Amino acid sequence: MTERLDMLGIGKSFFATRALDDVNFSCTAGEVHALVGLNGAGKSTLMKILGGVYQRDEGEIRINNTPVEIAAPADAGRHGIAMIHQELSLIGELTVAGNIFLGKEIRHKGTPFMNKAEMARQVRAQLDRFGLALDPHRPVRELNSGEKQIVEIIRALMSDAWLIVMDEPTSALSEEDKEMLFDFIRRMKAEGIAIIYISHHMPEIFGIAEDVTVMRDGVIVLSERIAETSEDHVIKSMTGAELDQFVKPHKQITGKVVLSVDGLSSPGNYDGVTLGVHEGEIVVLTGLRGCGAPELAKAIFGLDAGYGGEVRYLDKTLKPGRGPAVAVREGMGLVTENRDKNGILPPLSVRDNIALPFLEKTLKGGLIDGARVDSIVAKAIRDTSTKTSSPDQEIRFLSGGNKQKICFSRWLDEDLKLLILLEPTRGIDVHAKADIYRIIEDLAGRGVGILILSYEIDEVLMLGDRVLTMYQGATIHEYAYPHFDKDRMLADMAGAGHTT
Amino acid sequence: MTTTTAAAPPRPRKAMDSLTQRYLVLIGLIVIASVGFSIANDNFYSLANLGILLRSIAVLFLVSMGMTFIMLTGGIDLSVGSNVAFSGGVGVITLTTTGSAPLGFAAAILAGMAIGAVNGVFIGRLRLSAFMVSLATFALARGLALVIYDANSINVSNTTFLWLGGQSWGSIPVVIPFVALVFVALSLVLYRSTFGRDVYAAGSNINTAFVLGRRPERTLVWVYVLSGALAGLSAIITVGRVSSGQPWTGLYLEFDAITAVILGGTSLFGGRGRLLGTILGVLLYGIIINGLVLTGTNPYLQSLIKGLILLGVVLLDTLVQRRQAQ
Amino acid sequence: DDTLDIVFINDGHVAPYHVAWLSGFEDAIKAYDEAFDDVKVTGRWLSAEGSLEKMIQQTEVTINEGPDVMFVNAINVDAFEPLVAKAQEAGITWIAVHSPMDSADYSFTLGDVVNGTNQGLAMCALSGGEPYKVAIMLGQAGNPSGEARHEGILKGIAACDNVEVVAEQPADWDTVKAQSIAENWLTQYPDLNAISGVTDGYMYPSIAIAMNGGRELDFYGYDGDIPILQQMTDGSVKADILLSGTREGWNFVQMAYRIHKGETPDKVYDFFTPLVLTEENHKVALANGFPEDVQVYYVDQALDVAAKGYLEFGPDSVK
Amino acid sequence: MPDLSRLMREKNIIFVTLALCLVFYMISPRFLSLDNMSAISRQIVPIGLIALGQFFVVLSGNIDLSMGMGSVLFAIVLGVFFGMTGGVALGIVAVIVCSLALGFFNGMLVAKLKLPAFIVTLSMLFCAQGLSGLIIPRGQQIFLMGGFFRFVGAEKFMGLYWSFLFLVALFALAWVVYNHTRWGAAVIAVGNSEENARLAGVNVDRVKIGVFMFSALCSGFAGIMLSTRMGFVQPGLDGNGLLLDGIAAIIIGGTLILGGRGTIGGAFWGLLFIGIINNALNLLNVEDVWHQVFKGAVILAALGANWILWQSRQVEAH
Ligand SMILES: Nc1ncnc2c1ncn2[C@@H]1O[C@H](COP(=O)(O)OP(=O)(O)OP(=O)(O)O)[C@@H](O)[C@H]1O
Ligand SMILES: Nc1ncnc2c1ncn2[C@@H]1O[C@H](COP(=O)(O)OP(=O)(O)OP(=O)(O)O)[C@@H](O)[C@H]1O
Ligand SMILES: [Mg+2]
Ligand SMILES: [Mg+2]
Repeated sequence: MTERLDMLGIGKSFFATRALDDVNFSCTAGEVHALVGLNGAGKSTLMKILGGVYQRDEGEIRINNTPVEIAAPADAGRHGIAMIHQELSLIGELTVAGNIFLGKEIRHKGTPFMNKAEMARQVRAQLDRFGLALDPHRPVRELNSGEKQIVEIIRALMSDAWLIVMDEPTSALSEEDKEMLFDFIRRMKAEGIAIIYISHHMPEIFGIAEDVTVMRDGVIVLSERIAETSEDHVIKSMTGAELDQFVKPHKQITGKVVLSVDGLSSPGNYDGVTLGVHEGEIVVLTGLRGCGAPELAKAIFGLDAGYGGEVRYLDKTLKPGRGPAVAVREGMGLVTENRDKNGILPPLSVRDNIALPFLEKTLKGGLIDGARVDSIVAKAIRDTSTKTSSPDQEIRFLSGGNKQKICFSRWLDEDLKLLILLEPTRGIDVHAKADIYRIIEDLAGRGVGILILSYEIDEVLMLGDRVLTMYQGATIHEYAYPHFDKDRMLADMAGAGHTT
Repeated sequence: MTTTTAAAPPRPRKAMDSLTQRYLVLIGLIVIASVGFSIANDNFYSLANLGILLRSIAVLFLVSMGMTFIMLTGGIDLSVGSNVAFSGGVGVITLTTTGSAPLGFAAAILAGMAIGAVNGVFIGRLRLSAFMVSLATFALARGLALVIYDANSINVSNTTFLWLGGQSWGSIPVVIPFVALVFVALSLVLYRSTFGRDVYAAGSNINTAFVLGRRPERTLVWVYVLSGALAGLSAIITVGRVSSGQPWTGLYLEFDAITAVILGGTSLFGGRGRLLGTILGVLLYGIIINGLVLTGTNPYLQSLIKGLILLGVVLLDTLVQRRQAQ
Repeated sequence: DDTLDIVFINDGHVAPYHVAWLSGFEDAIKAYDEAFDDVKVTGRWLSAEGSLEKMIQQTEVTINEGPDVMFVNAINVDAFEPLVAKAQEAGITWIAVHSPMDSADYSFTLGDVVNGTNQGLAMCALSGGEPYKVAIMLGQAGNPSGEARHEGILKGIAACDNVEVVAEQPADWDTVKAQSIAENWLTQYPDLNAISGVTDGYMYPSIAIAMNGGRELDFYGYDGDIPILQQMTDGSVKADILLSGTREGWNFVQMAYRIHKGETPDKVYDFFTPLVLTEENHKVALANGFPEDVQVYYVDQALDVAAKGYLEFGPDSVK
Repeated sequence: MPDLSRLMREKNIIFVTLALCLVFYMISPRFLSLDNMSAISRQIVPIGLIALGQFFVVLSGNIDLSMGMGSVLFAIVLGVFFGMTGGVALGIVAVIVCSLALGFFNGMLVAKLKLPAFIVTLSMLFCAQGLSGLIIPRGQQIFLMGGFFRFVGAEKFMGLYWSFLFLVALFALAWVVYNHTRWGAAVIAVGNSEENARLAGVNVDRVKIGVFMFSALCSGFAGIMLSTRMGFVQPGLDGNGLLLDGIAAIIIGGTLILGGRGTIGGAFWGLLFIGIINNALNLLNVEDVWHQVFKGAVILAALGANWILWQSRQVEAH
């Protein structure tokens, strides 16, 4: 018998927010069911209800037509449901094997003692099956984010689940690892496992899914066989309107050099990198995950002390190890790739989150001029069309896309000369993406130099005035608009253009 | 709700809301406690007794305000009580050797700041656990106090030095308006200076503060130095109050300060809280301790009551908030 | 109606001595109130739990309340000078406890140096002339009572040559600390003969440690705690000083009552605190040159007085 | 060579402790005498029990400030029952029941009502302090005589005190539980990330209630050990001193105060470190006023040394 899940009439509210309203969702074993929608549409909430993280307010969950109660994550596991959550959910201090078996450890027969050897053996067997070289005894805190994602996936695989939910599993994966993931998925399908797949990337969805369900503002607006629909139709259902496509205005780069980097090297990260950013120019660094580009960008900002080579910024040489305070004072800005780790100040208001870097400029008689801060903050919120009920709103209650906009809006100050953006649209829906592209372009139009790190080739092509491809810490080629060659870029990133 | 933008964020539960609520609870309790004690003892509302009450908690006010800054950064300072003894010792020794009250004041405050700086450097720069570091300086400062006093008290008769802690205008001790002044100054620092915003930022997410160029490691150092300076001020007040320097002053003062700050609604995890809450927390705490003393309550029963009140206020607050959330 | 309101502000309520003291005080208040119909005797005690600030606050509040008599066992007398003046202004009789104060109306003292000397002399007299190693456990550094007792003990010991002080450590009036110190001494000095202490609180753990370690040691206590007195007859406690908490508590009320009735005690009222020995040991001691004029109570008498604090003061103390 | 340096880094507390022993030995050879070693072994028992209980609480990302005063309270509970019945069995049962109840109460407030452990246990500290003075009639001391107290407090087995053997056995048991049962992994997981532990199916509430019940039980044991050592109980014992020494021991032993990381072995060495300092201060006749200075300075130095070694391990600070 093929297993089957039905979620019927599901409703859920957080305070006054109606996150889900009368949602009906089904899937069957052996198929991939894609779930899509803009940021905050309710995808994760629906899945968290399935996973026992949240409790539904209304509705019913049935497995094989039998109503079930899922009161805690452990219950979901008992019903054969495994989850890969949007945020990594591993325990850094436990080993790979310890994480995979957490909560369901194998014991020596008849004793309370864990059989670590057996658990490690089983994990290694799984890893071998997919040709992965990971040591089951390594603590997870030592792994990079791609490896961690793989551990999550292996954990789901090894859980004997018939249904695996994957909430944006590719957001931390390199191209290679993505291919591997799709390979997993295809094998799992063949083994009769059902997969619910959440992603903002249409090509992925149209590549592996059989069904697609589109959510908007907590309701289902479309549910169809992939074969019977189109990318355009899906996007249109997500936004509820035609997406006004972002079109990059192209311009002459005539300004002075803001940043020039010469022979920058840091062993194991990047090696002999030379690049320059002009006023008003958007320079994009791209490559595969692990290519060294984020480390390079952080070193320029002052977050990395141990590098060789020279960083010249506005005719000054910046010394290594100076810390970001100098950069900020000199008109540099940075949007990090990990909002929650070092992008936001959770208990503070939207106002405090935006105003922090430029407080010194609002001083009047040594004290902060509240009215001045308010007007700057109001303008920043307006310019980025951030959705917040008020500047007093605590930032942690905002959706991911809006948090990301706040991370941008702090830098809109007129003294900004150089903005460094790491994966600016990671986990951002198509709509917010267009907003963010527009903000970037506005800034460049004002003469701000912009250095972007992006792993998404389409974004790279759309945004860049100049593109640098990187492979294993070295820059491979430089491309200037309009001479972009997507295939060659991809080849560069994969190391094909690399000699030695 | 427009269809072209992301779903609106959930209804705001503003920081001020939950904090204001806490303040109302505190004010309510302060009123209840006052009425209760004045029924139990008609002396409670005499002006003299209010003066005694306020003077007796003046030091707690100062130390708790410093502790508020520290707890806003997510830290803790167990060394303040010992520091009051230590910096008082340095001040008194300086006074007795030089005969100059201003030098004595300066020495006390600088000594307090020195212990604060040790805390600050270990906690802010070396990123060591605040609990552990200040536990070490808790012992260290008390030990140094004993060493410099040679475990004996030193009599002080310099009237200038004693003025702040000892003088009264009628029933109003001088120290009360002084504490009010410090409160206003610290409020300006906390709410209207960049340093104040940095305190909140460091406690909210130190990584973000660092990336935004705010030098949180420096902020932390200064926060502990500030707490040390307030301990130095408290030492001066204490010396004035007891007209002598004492090696054992400030014993377990840190526990009282932490309790008062927690009562005032400041989060232990940083980034959330206000000075006003601390003032209310100290008041409630002070009234209860004073009232229990007046009614001659068994000291063990006092401890029990203290514990129950701390738990009760926090519990009440949680339940009220939970009720509201539904 | 004639009323006598007495407040006793003490520095703590932690040691067994404190407990006995305060309960003796409470019992006496009740007994005096019942015994004398013409005066309504009331009283209460406060404990500062070792905190000077707290004690000052308690004193201020108490002055504000206006009792007739205040007994204040000041943690530090200097700190209380301004308050004495305030109390007297309010017409309150201030009796400084243990550490005398010039400004106070009366001071209630224990003769700590003399008592300590007696303890030291007893050590000399009972040591048997052989080399005799003793370790002394002190109070909290800087505490006047502790220092006076310490001074006295050394003075007494100085009377003979065979008694050698091998170690001195303050235990801060803390029994747990006392335990560790005793333990260390026993390992450090395998030939230790005696432990002397400035409070009986130190004797309990020291005796327990020695007993558990199978060591035969002599103990010299101070306080007259009943359980320690009980260990004198055939136990290892050789001498004790009969302060006795209950007895002292009773004495406070008696003193206040007498003052109330118009008597004027000495400005410095020295509490009568005899040395306690067994009769047998007293004889041995006298034979070894122990001064005749030192007042000694034998154990039974001491126990009696300690249990019923008023006994020795005659019918006048309570009808 | 690289192995040695790694050992130096990861097990630095062992080296610091041994170095300290050497210094004390050079000052006073008696320090390393068998007698003194066995005295230390006995003195560390109550601190060790507090440290062990605290270890799991801290590992789970919480703290139990009520352990010190709790142990004083439980010593008195034992005393009160002894005074009433003249026997120990009922007293020990009462201590175990009361301590588990206190732990359960702490755990419930932390796990179910989501109150910060610091606040809950701080109030319980005050409550325990109060109760310890209130349940004993008129606050007097109670003497504990008899075979049990003598046996646990003073008898040796193969040259080691029974109380120390009990401590070692409890540490060994804890090591097995920590490293070889699901419970250990679950506590680490909760301390690392409560949310992630819950997602992995760990019953977070049960873990929290469990660690608090264990810590309270340990403070019950510590109370029993205190009473056997002293031969009497009284309120007003310095429970907070015990608590702070216990916390210092595990932190010096490398337990992360924020939770999620720590080893039983480290906690044990940290305990030895604290025990040795306490002992040496008395043994070496250090003048009293310098005790606290010395203790504070040594702890700061140990923290600093830890930092230097830890720093060399850090690749990227932010
Ligand atoms: N724990 C929560 N408390 C309050 N509001 C919440 C909570 N979780 C989700 N929400 C709100 O519910 C709505 C749906 O959020 P959800 O996380 O399900 O969106 P999503 O579709 O997964 O978005 P994304 O693509 O950004 O991950 C949003 O408005 C969000 O702000
Ligand atoms: N299968 C597993 N499940 C849960 N936790 C694990 C597992 N394997 C290891 N761990 C955890 O990871 C850490 C290191 O594991 P490892 O097995 O190397 O420990 P170990 O101390 O070397 O074990 P042992 O001493 O028994 O050989 C331990 O703290 C353990 O709790
Ligand atoms: Mg989501
Ligand atoms: Mg005294």
